[in-house]
Amino acid sequence: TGNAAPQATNSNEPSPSESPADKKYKVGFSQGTMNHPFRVAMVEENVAYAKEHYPNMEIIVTDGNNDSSKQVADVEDLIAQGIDLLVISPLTAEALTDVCEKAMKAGIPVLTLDRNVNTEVTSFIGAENRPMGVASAKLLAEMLDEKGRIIEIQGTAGASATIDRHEGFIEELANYPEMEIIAEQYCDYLRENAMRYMEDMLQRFGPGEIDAVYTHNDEMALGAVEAIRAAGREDEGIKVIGMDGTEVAFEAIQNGSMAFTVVYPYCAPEGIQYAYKVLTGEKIDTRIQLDTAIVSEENIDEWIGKGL
Amino acid sequence: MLVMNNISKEFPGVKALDDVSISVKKGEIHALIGENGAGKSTLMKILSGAYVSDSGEVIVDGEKIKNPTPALMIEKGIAVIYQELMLLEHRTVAENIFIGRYPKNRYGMVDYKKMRDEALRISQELQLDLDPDAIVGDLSVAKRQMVEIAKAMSRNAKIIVLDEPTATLGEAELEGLFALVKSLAKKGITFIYISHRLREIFELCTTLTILKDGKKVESGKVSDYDTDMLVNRMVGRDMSDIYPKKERNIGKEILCVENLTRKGILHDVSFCLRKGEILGIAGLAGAGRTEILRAIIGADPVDGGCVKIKGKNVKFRSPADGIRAKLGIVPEERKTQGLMLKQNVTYNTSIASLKKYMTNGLINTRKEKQIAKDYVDLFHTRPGKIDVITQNMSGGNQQKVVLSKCLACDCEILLVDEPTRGIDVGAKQEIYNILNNLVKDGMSIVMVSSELPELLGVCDRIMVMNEGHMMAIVDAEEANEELLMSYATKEVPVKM
Amino acid sequence: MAHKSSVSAKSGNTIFNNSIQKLKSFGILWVLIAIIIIASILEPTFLKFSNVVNIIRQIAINGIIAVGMTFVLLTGGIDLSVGASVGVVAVTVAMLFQKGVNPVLAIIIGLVIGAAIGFINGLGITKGKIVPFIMTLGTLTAFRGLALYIANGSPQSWRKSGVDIKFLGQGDLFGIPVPVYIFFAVLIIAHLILKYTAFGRSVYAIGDSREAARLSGINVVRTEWLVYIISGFLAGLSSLILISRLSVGEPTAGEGAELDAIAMSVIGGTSASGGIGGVIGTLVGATLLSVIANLLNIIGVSPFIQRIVKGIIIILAILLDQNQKKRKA
Amino acid sequence: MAHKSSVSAKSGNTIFNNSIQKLKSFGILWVLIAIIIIASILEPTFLKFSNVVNIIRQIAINGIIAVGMTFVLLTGGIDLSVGASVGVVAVTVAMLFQKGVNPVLAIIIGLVIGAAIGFINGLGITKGKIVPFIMTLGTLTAFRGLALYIANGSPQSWRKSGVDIKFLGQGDLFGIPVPVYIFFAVLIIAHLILKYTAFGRSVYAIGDSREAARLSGINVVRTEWLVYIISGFLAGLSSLILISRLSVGEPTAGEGAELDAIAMSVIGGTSASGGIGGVIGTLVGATLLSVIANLLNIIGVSPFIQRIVKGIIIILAILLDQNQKKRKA
Ligand SMILES: Nc1ncnc2c1ncn2[C@@H]1O[C@H](COP(=O)(O)OP(=O)(O)OP(=O)(O)O)[C@@H](O)[C@H]1O
Ligand SMILES: Nc1ncnc2c1ncn2[C@@H]1O[C@H](COP(=O)(O)OP(=O)(O)OP(=O)(O)O)[C@@H](O)[C@H]1O
Ligand SMILES: [Mg+2]
Ligand SMILES: [Mg+2]
Repeated sequence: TGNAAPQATNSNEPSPSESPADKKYKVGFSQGTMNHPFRVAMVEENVAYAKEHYPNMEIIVTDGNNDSSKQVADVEDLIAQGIDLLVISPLTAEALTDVCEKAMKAGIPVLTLDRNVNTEVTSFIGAENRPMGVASAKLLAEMLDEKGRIIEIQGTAGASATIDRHEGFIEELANYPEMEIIAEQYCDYLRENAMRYMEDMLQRFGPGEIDAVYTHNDEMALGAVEAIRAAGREDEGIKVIGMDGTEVAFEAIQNGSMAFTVVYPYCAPEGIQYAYKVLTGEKIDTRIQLDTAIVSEENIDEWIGKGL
Repeated sequence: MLVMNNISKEFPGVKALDDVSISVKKGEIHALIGENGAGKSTLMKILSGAYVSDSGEVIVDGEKIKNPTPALMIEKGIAVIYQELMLLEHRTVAENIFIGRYPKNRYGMVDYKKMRDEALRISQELQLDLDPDAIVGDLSVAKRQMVEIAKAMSRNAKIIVLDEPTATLGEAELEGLFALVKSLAKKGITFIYISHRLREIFELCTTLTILKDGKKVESGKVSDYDTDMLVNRMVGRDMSDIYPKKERNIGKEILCVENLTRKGILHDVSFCLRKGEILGIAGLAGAGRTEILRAIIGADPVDGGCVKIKGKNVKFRSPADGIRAKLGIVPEERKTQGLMLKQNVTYNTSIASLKKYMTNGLINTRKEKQIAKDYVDLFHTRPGKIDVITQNMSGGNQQKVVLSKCLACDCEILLVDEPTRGIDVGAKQEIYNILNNLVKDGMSIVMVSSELPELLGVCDRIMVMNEGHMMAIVDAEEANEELLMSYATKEVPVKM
Repeated sequence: MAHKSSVSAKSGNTIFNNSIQKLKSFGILWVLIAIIIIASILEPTFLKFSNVVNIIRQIAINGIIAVGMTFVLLTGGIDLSVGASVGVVAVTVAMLFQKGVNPVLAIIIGLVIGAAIGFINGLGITKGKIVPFIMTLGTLTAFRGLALYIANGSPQSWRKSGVDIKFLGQGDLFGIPVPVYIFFAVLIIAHLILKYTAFGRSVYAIGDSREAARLSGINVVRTEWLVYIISGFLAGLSSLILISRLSVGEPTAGEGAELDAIAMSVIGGTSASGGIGGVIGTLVGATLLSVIANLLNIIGVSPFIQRIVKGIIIILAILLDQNQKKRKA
Repeated sequence: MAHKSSVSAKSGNTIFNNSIQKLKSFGILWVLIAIIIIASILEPTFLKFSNVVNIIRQIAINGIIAVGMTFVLLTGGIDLSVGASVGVVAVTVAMLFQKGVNPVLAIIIGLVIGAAIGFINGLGITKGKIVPFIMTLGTLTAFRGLALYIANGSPQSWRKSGVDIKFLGQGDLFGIPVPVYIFFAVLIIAHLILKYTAFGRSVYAIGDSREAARLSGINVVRTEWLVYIISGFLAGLSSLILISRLSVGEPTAGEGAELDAIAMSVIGGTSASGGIGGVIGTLVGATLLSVIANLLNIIGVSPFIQRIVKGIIIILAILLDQNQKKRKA
C-alpha cells in the first residue's frame, strides 16, 4: 500500500511533510476497545488523516476487545513486528505500563492518547476524565442551586474512565452538603442497560424525588432520557448529564431533554500529527493537554453539527 | 452366604418390591424369575447398592451391610451385570472391563499393557472373542453384552448377579458362558441368574425364586419344577403352546434385496420377502443380521446392491424415507435406538405415527392417549399407565413400548430385531399372536432373533447368516435347531 | 421439573388434576412466588401496577430470545450467536430507516436477516457436522464483527429520517406495553408448536436420542436446522423491539444476551443436554431473573453487592427447587 | 478425534505405531499446521523467533485456564466461573502485595482462593445437585461482584509496596518466557493425571456415563468435586501470571475467559458433553486461536474485519477437521 507515491492532490492544506517523505514508517495503533463511538472516532480520524497526509506511513490498528491482557498481547504483536512508533490508547493505565516501558526500551517511541501509563513515554496527548467529573458537578450545583438528589449511572465497573469520571464528580460534590447521590449503578456505557436501570429508578422514586441523572457517557444519558420520556415524566425537569459530545446528545440538549454534556476530545488528528513529528525527528512536549468543553443550552448553537 | 430380608422399595406411584426375602447358599446358581416389571432388577439393584431400599436388610456372609453403596458392595465381593448395559461407550473394551480398578504399575500409574493383556486373557478364558482395543461404542449389542460378562467375571467376586445376560446371545455364545458359570459355581462362587428363557433356568440353575408384582411367590429347588409349573406360578394362569398356529395367506414378493453389500459387513446378500410372510434371520452374534435390517430401511449407507419394493427400485437415504414407504423397524437396542428415555409412554408410542393423530394441523392428544392406552392394555405393559417416563420402566416393558411405537405406524413391511429381547413368556406369546395376526392381515415381516425355537415357531422361512454372508434359506417346517446351527457355523465361501 | 410438567401434561385424567400435578412439580414457580412475596413486603413499590408493567416489559425483550434458545437447548444444541444477531439486525434496520426505506419493509428485512443467521448456523451444524458450540461461537464472533463493521462502530440513529416505530417498543394497548403482547404471542405459539405439532415432538425426540429419533422416521437434519432458524428469527424480533425502545440501533446491542437466554431457559427447567423442558418454564426463569434485578434496584442495594446477592439468589432458588434435585439424582 | 487418539494410546503394539495413528486422526493439528504455513508465507515476520515466543506466551495464560476447563468438560460439566475466579484472585493478591504481605504467602493465598471457589462450585454441583451451568453462573455473578467490591471497582497496583513478581509473568529463562514453562508443566502433569491415574480415568468414565461409573464403584462425588477444584486452582494460577504480567490486579480481569477456555478445549476435540478429549487437544486449540489472533494483528487487518475473519476461520478449521465430523456422524 501507499508506495511512496506522493499524493499531491489535496490543495488547501499542504502536508507538513514534504522533505523526508521517501522513508517508510510503520506505526502501530493499539486501541483498548472499539465498542464505543468515541474510540472508533479516535482510530478512524487519525488513520484517515494519515492516509491523506502521510502516504509513507503504514498504520496497523489493533483492538483490545475491552480486555487489558488482550491489549498487552496486541502491543507485543506490534513490537514483534518491528514498528517504528507506537500510538496507544490504554484500557487501563497500570496494566499497559510494563509493555509501554518495554517498547520505549526497545527504542520505539510511544505516544499515549486519552489515558497515560505509569512510566515515562515520549508524549501523552489527551484530556483528563477527572476534571470532567469535577466540572460536571460544579455546573450541576449551579443549575440546582447547590441542592439536589442525583442518580449516577456509571460506565463499566473497573474501567479507568468510569473511575475517574466518578471520583471527580463525588470529589467536587463533597463541597455541596445538600447534594447527594441517591442511587448508582454500572450500565457498561450501554443505552439499553441505562434505560432499564432508569425505568427501575423511576419506579423507586416518585415525582420530584429525582433532580438529576449524572451519566458517564451520552449513550447512557440518552437511555435515561428515553426512560423518562416513556414514563411520561419529562415535565419534572430532571437534569440529565452526559459526556463525550455525540451529535445525538447535542440534539437532545437543543430540544431540552438533556441538560449538558462534556465534550471529550478524541485525540484526532492530533495523535497522528504528533506521531509524524516524532518520526521525522521533531521534538515534542511530553504532555500535550487537549481541551474539554461543556456544551449546554447556552452554547449549543456553536456545537451542533460538530458532534461525534 | 447371601440373605435379603423383608426388602421393600417404592418408586413414585409404583410399589416395585413388597416385603421380599431371599436367601442363597454358597455355590448355588439361583434363578430369579418373574414377569416383566415383577421387581427382579430392582431387587438386584438393591443388592448392588445402586438403589437404597425403603426397608429390609442385606446380609452378606453373615455380615449385615449398613448403608450399601455400589463401591461398598463391590468391596464386599458382589458383581452385577445390569440388564441395561453399563458401559463407557467412548472407551476401549479393556478399560471397560477394568473400570474402577485399573491395574497399576510400580509408580501407581495405570498400566495399560497389563490391562490389555488381562482383558485378552479373560476374553479367551470365556471364549468370547473380544478385541481389547475396540471402542465399545462401535460394538454390536451382543459384543457389548460379552464385555459386561467379562467385566463381572474378572472381578473375582463372591456373588455374581447376571440380569438377562443372554437376551441377545445365541445358543453358541451361551455354551462358553454356561460352562464357566458352572465351573465357578463348583469353586464356591454364588450366582443369581435372571432370564426369561426358561430353558436356561433348567439347564443351569439349582434353586429359584419366583416374583410376581413385587411380591415373592415362592422359592425352591429347580428340580421340583417343570416348565408348565413355572409359567403357571409366574403368570398366574396355565399356558399351552406359546407359539400360535400359523395362519397364512402368502402373496407375491413385496420386498427384494439383491446383492446387498457393505464392505466388511455384508457380502452379496440377496433374498425376497413375500406378502403375508414372516421371514426369520438366524445367525451368531456379529453375523450381520442387524446390518441387513438397517441397510434396508436406510439407516446405514450401503456400498452395493439394491432394494426393491413391489418390484420398484428404492433408494432410502434415511429411515425417514423408509418409513414414508411404509416400512417400520424395531431396533436392536431399545435404550439408545428405540426409546426417548426422558419421555413418557404416550409420547414414545406416537412419535413415529403422529400424522394419525392430527386434527387441524395439531396433535389431538386425546386420541393419542387412547391409542397409547390400547397398546398398554394389549401388551399388559407395566405399570399400566401411559404417563410413566420410559426410563423408569423395567427392561421388558420398555421393549413393549418400542413394539407399540412400530405397530402404531401401520406399516406394510415390519423389520424386527430381537423383538422379544427381555420379554417374559406371557408377553412373548402376546407378541407372537400379534405378529401372526399382522401377517394374516397382509403385513410382511422380517424377524431377526437369536432364539432359534422362536424363529422355528413363528417364521415361515428362515435365512441363516454367517460373517455377513447368506448361508441358506430354509423352510421353517423342514428345519430344526441343529440344521440352523450347522449353517450358521459353516465356513463362508472365500471370495477373490 | 419441567420434565415432570411435560409429563403430567400429556397424561392425566382430568384437566384439573393435570394442573394440580403440574403446579406441584413446578418447584421453581414456588420459589418465584416466594421471592415476589418477600419483595412486596420489603418494598411495597414492588407490587405497584406501574412497576409490574415495568418488569414484564423488561422480561419481554430477553424472554423472546430465551424462547428461541429453549428450542435449541431442547434438541441438545446451543446458540451462542443470538446476541450477535441482535446487533446485526439492530444496525441494518436502523440504517435502512436512515435511508428512508419503508419501515415495514425494513422490519421484514430485519426478521429475514435474523432467520438467515440461524440458517447459517443450521447449515454448519447439520451439514457441516460442526458442534453447535463452535459453530455458533464462530458466527457470534463473525457477526458481531459484521455489525460493528456495517455501523462503523457507532450507534445508528434514524431520528432525522422521520421514521417512527416507537409503537413496537414503547407503545401500549390498554395499559400493557406492546412488547408484552408480542412476547406472549411468541410464547403461546412456541408452546403450541412444542406440544401439539410433529415438529415440536421431534425437537424433544432429537434432544433425547438422535438415533432413536432417526429410526423413528424423524428428519433430524430438517428439524435441527429449523430450530436454529427459529432462534435467529426470534433474536431478530427481539432486536426490533429493542431498537424501537432505544430509538437507536447499536452494533453492540445484545452483548451477553446468549448467557442470559440460556440462564432463563435452564433456570426454567430446560435441560442443557436436551429433551427436557419447555417454554413455560422459560417464562418462569425469565421472570425470576428480571424480578431479582428489579428488586435489587428498587430496594437500592449498592451495585457490587447487587451482583453478589444476585448470584447467591440464583443458586438458592435452584437449590430450593427440589424437583431439579430429584431429576439429577 | 481425541477419541481415536486416546484409544490408540491405550492399545497399540509399538509406541511408534501409536504416534502415527494419533497424528493421522488429529485433524485439527493439520489445520493448525496449514494455517501456520500460510501465515508465514503471508507475513514472514510471523515466524520470527520473537514473534513465536510472543505467541506461546500469549497461549500460556488462557491455556492454563483451558486445561482446567478440559477436566470439567470431560466429566460432562461446565465451569463458567473461571473468569470471575481470575478477578477475585487478582485483586486479593494485589491488595495483599499492597499491604506488604510476604509475596510467596500472598501467592499461596491466591491459589487457595482459586481452589476454594472451585470447592464451592463442586459443593453446589455434587451435594446441592445444581446443574453445573447454573451453579457456576451463580458463582460467576457473585464472585465478579465480590472482586469489584473488594477492590471498590478500581485496579489495584502494588508499585509502591516494592513487591516485584515480574519474573512470573514477564521473566524468561534461556529466552523462553516463564509463563510458558508453567503452562507446559501444567499441561504435562494434567496429561499424566488424565491418562495414567485412576482419578483421570474416572474423569472420563463419569463423562461417558455417570451411572456406569457409579455402579462400577467410582466415587463420582469426589471425582467431580475435585475437577472443579482443579479448574478453580488453575484459574487462580493463571490470574497470578496475569497480574504479574500487567503489574496490576484488576477486578475485571478474566472477563469472558470462560468462553475462550471452552472454545480452546472444544476446538481441541474435547466434547462438551463429556467423555471425549484431552489436554493435548486443548494445547492445539489454544494455539490455533492465538495464532489466528496474532496473524490478523501482524498482517494488519482492520479490527472489525478481524472479528469477521476470526469467526470464519474457526468455522473453517473445524470443517476441515474431518475427524470431528466423523465423530458426530
Ligand atoms: N427408577 C425407577 N423409577 C420408577 N419406577 C421404577 C424404577 N425402576 C423400576 N421401576 C418400576 O419398578 C417395577 C419393577 O421393575 P424391575 O426393573 O425390577 O422389573 P424386572 O422384574 O426386572 O422386569 P424385566 O423382566 O422387564 O426386566 C416396574 O414397575 C418399574 O416400572
Ligand atoms: N457401528 C459399527 N462400526 C463398526 N462395525 C460395526 C458397527 N456395527 C456393527 N459392526 C460390525 O458389523 C458386524 C455385523 O454386526 P451386526 O450387529 O449386524 O450383527 P448381528 O448378526 O446382528 O449380531 P448381533 O447379535 O451382534 O447384533 C459385526 O462384526 C459388528 O461388530
Ligand atoms: Mg429387569
Ligand atoms: Mg444384531
